Amino acid sequence: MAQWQKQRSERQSRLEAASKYSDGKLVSAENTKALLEAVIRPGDRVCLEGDNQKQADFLAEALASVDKSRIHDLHIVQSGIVLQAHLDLFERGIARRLDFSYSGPQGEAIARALAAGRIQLGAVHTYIELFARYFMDLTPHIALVAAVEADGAGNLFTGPNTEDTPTIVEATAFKSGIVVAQVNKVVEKLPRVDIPGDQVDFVVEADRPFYVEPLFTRDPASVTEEQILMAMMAIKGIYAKYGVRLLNHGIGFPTAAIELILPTYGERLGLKGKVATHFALNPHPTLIPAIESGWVEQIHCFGSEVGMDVYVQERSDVYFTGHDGSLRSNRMMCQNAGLYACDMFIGSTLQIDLAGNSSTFTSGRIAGFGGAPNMGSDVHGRRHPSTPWLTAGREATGNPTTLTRGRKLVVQMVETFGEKMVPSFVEKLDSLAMAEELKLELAPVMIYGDDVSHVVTEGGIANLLLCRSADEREQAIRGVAGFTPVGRGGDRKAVEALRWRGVIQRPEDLGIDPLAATRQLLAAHSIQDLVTWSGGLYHPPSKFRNW
Amino acid sequence: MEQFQVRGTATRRAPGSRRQAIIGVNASGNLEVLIERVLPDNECLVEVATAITGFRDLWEAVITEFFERSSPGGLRFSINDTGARPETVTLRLMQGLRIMEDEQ
Amino acid sequence: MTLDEVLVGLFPAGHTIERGPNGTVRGTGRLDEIGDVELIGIIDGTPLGIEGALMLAAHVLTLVEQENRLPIVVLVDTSSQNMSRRDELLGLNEYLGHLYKCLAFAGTQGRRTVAVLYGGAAAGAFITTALSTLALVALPGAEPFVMDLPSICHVTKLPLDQLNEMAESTPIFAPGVDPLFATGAVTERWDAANSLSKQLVALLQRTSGFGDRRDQTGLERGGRKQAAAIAERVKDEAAKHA
Amino acid sequence: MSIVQPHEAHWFEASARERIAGLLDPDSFTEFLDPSQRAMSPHLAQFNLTGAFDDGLVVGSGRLKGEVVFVAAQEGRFLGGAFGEIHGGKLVGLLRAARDLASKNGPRGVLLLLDTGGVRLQEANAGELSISETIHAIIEARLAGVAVVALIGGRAGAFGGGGIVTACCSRIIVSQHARIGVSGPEVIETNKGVEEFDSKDRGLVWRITGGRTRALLGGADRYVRDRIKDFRAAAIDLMANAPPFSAATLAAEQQRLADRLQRYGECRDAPEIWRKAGIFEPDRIADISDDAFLAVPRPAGASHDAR
Repeated sequence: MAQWQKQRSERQSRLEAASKYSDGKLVSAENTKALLEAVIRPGDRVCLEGDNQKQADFLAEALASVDKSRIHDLHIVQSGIVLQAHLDLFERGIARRLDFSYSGPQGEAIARALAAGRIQLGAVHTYIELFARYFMDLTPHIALVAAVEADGAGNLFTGPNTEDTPTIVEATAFKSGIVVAQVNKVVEKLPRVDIPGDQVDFVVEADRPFYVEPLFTRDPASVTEEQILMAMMAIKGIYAKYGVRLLNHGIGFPTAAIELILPTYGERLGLKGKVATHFALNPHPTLIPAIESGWVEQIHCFGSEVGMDVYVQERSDVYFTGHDGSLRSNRMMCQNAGLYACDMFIGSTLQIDLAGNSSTFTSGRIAGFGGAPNMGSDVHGRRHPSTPWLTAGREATGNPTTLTRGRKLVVQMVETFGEKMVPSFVEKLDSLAMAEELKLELAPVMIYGDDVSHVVTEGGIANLLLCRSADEREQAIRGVAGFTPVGRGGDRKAVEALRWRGVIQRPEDLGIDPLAATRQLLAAHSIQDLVTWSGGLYHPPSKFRNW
Repeated sequence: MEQFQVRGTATRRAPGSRRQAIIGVNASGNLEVLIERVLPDNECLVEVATAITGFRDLWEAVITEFFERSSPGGLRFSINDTGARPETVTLRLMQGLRIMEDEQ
Repeated sequence: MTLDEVLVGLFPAGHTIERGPNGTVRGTGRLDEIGDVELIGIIDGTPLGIEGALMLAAHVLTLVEQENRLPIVVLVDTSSQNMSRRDELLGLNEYLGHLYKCLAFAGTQGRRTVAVLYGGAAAGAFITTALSTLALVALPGAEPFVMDLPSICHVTKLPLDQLNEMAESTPIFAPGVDPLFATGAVTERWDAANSLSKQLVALLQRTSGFGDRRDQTGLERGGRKQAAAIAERVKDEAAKHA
Repeated sequence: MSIVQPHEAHWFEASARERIAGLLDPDSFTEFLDPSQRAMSPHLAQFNLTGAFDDGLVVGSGRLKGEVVFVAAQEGRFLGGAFGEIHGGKLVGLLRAARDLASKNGPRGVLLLLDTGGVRLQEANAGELSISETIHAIIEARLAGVAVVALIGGRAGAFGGGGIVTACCSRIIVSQHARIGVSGPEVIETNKGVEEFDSKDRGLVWRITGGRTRALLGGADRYVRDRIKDFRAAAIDLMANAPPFSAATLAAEQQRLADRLQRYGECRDAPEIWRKAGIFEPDRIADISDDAFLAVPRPAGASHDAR
């Protein structure tokens, strides 16, 4: 006889096995390992919550310490491989298969583990791509998530860093999986409920608050004049030209420079209220001066940012907040906003080739994608028009009609040389060689060249929308690649012709005075200035303190 | 440390009446440029002193491009450098040229 | 040389010396030819901190108030300024500056001030105790330095051998009496073979007025060839402009 | 044209020349020994270093609210603004000129825009000696009736001999960025260990050496916001009533420094001092805004003519 409720009965037996380690839903920190050993089975798909920001670090360490004779061959399906404990799972043989999105600091370790055969890699995803697969073929059996507070009924308050939690819990709880949450504190009454208690099976009060990385904090003190020059070009040559109001920024210093000169240079150009009014963006501290100057109407966040919670709470007209007052972030929703509602993505990259393909996978590092490929792509399902979207679409074709679809502006800001004078422009991405070495079916590309609309360097803007052939694109890219070998390999005549057509624009073509490109132009020169702008509401982590 | 000069010809006299100017600071990854209007209108010259050796070829490319891009006739640019990137050098040269455009 | 050897050598006719806290001393010395001189100093290689500087400054101010206008000899065997968080917090720069100003003020009031360096002196302590007087004498065993070679080595990343070689050919950065003599910092180098006392008398007789000629001296001795001319050129341009 | 006007610019971010341009009356500055004369250090090449056309010091004459002043500005980003032979010679020459010209309708004051780590080690002996010569020349200028005003707020602060030079000026103007001391925190840490001074603890570094501590303790006469126009206003104000260099001034300074030692000699961190001085919320001094800090009443002994 066919069995149609195997998953439910399996879940029931696991819950029974766990019952001796819990008091209702509450589990003590000491019993956590035993609990995990009771509810997890070899071969399970496990999602250990963690991305580029928040980490269920207590549960990660507990999982890494389980008896591997009882639990092994797990399939890890999670956003971030960031903690040492995540790597330990594979080093110890507790886990074998991996599907993930982002690795950041562990990029090198993952490459080594992969080469040594300790990780069987499914794929490197973007965030929402992996989330999507949670609902198709990578549904977790077990979700280990992090929240700020829980009550006895298992309701969770995630605080400002909600991030991936609702998505992970949704996929697990509604497919007979088991959800375990680590919380900083168990309380009688929550400020707000982010996850309803009937979707949560166990709650552990961890011995420390879950870790959050301040990934989106850029110290204005480190912004260079060259980045300011690039920022001026981007504002004048792209924001103003297309009238971009709905957008997403990357995390690099060039976009931090843009944020910091909106209230000075942008003001001077008369752009306030006309550009950069709505963001899909984490609470970047460098955006504080623009917000305080009245530039920004609304921001929806993927996650929070360390030190920004009070500021966000006090600026609820700008940010999405719960009725408790604090930020409500949601990575899935915000990525969706970035995909379908933003007219522009602008961000930095480490390496870009002659076709405009870019990658952060450099030799020996598997950095992952995070959300950038979604932000930095033109989504073909979009149907609502907007001026920037239509303008870009019409530029991209010779003879537009009402059938011509619009295009998202995807802008890559590239400093021609990176650390130690390594050229950022290359004939062939490092990731191609890596793909061969690791026998990947698909070479990792962060943003595909055919999605890129503009490349901005210290040398100017290349508008790829206006290029009519692969050769033109290559010369346009070479034309802004400065004195890298790729830049010096350009055809001078072709580059000058592109400049004449406005495909390439130098600072002087944009009417930008090089003397204006100074740090004096920044609305804030230091983290401390950001604190002052915030009226003392921004509380930067101590590692950023320099006063 | 390395010193050399790059000469160029110019199609026009650099505009402005300023006799001399200085811009930038010789610091790590940075450079200072002293600009003097001391040459015939159809000549230009960049004299480089750099603490980092072995990049003469790159310097010549940067300076040649600058000459072609802006034709700074009559100007001598003297550089003290401590490892500035090519784009920084270009920015400083452009800034220097721009300052010389001021009327005095 | 030890302090006693120095005192006996300088003042064979007699001296009194009183040791105070923080390595400070004060007293008097007798010279047959010109009579008494006042003594202050910092000894035993003691770092110069806020207490020591304040105490020496107090001595100097007391001496300056006296009508007798006796010369002041500053005995110097210190190390560097006291490297301490607490001293920096309380404004060590002001205490050292104050001592400098007091000694210089004595010089402006017609006092002949001579620093006698017989031990160590470095950095800020060297400036304050040894360079603040009208004349600086180096005795055998004097070890002044601004920056030691290993530190220079550390910052410049040049090998020590090469630095040593460079130090042979230029006095501009090397530690020790001879380079500092060549640059004009040390007025005279005395050796023990001659009477220290006679040399002191001769020096005091030559010393007068607050004028600072050390850049000229450095030029004459070939150890500091540019400073004097540069100062003159600036002065000339300033005079033309005014 | 630069979008930020010279006097609106931030002192900390500005170059030595930009500071002078914004500090003095517009277009009133004349440089002495300007860069085209190429008075450069002859000592750097042997260390594989390139020099600066002004050797990191800009000197000249200009007007401050109509009054003739001399001005010297160190470029803190060139070799840490350190004193070398040419650099020092220029400063000494300027101060001597002020002394000589004081009685001939010369400058009312000399503005020293210090931004220095102290002695340039590649020419350490010349640098050290030039610091002593600078102090001698400051004293002579003061005796001639010229006010010498130090303005500090750059990235190098005023350390080593630069700290001592500061203390010998008639008046001292600082911003929060003005770290003033003799031994730098890194030097103390290297010599005495991290327990004595953890130079990585930036908050501590600022509490021990920073402009706010100097201003509250009396090591500086005026605290200003990090704007060139604020430095300018303070310089105009303070040049007018600078203390003379005299026995009375030095006696008063002796008393002032003795009082400080007696009151706060046991303290090892700034908040301990502020607590003793009765300052409201002593632990927050570093965190409050410039405006809030300017409203903090200065403790006894902090305002004085004893310098």
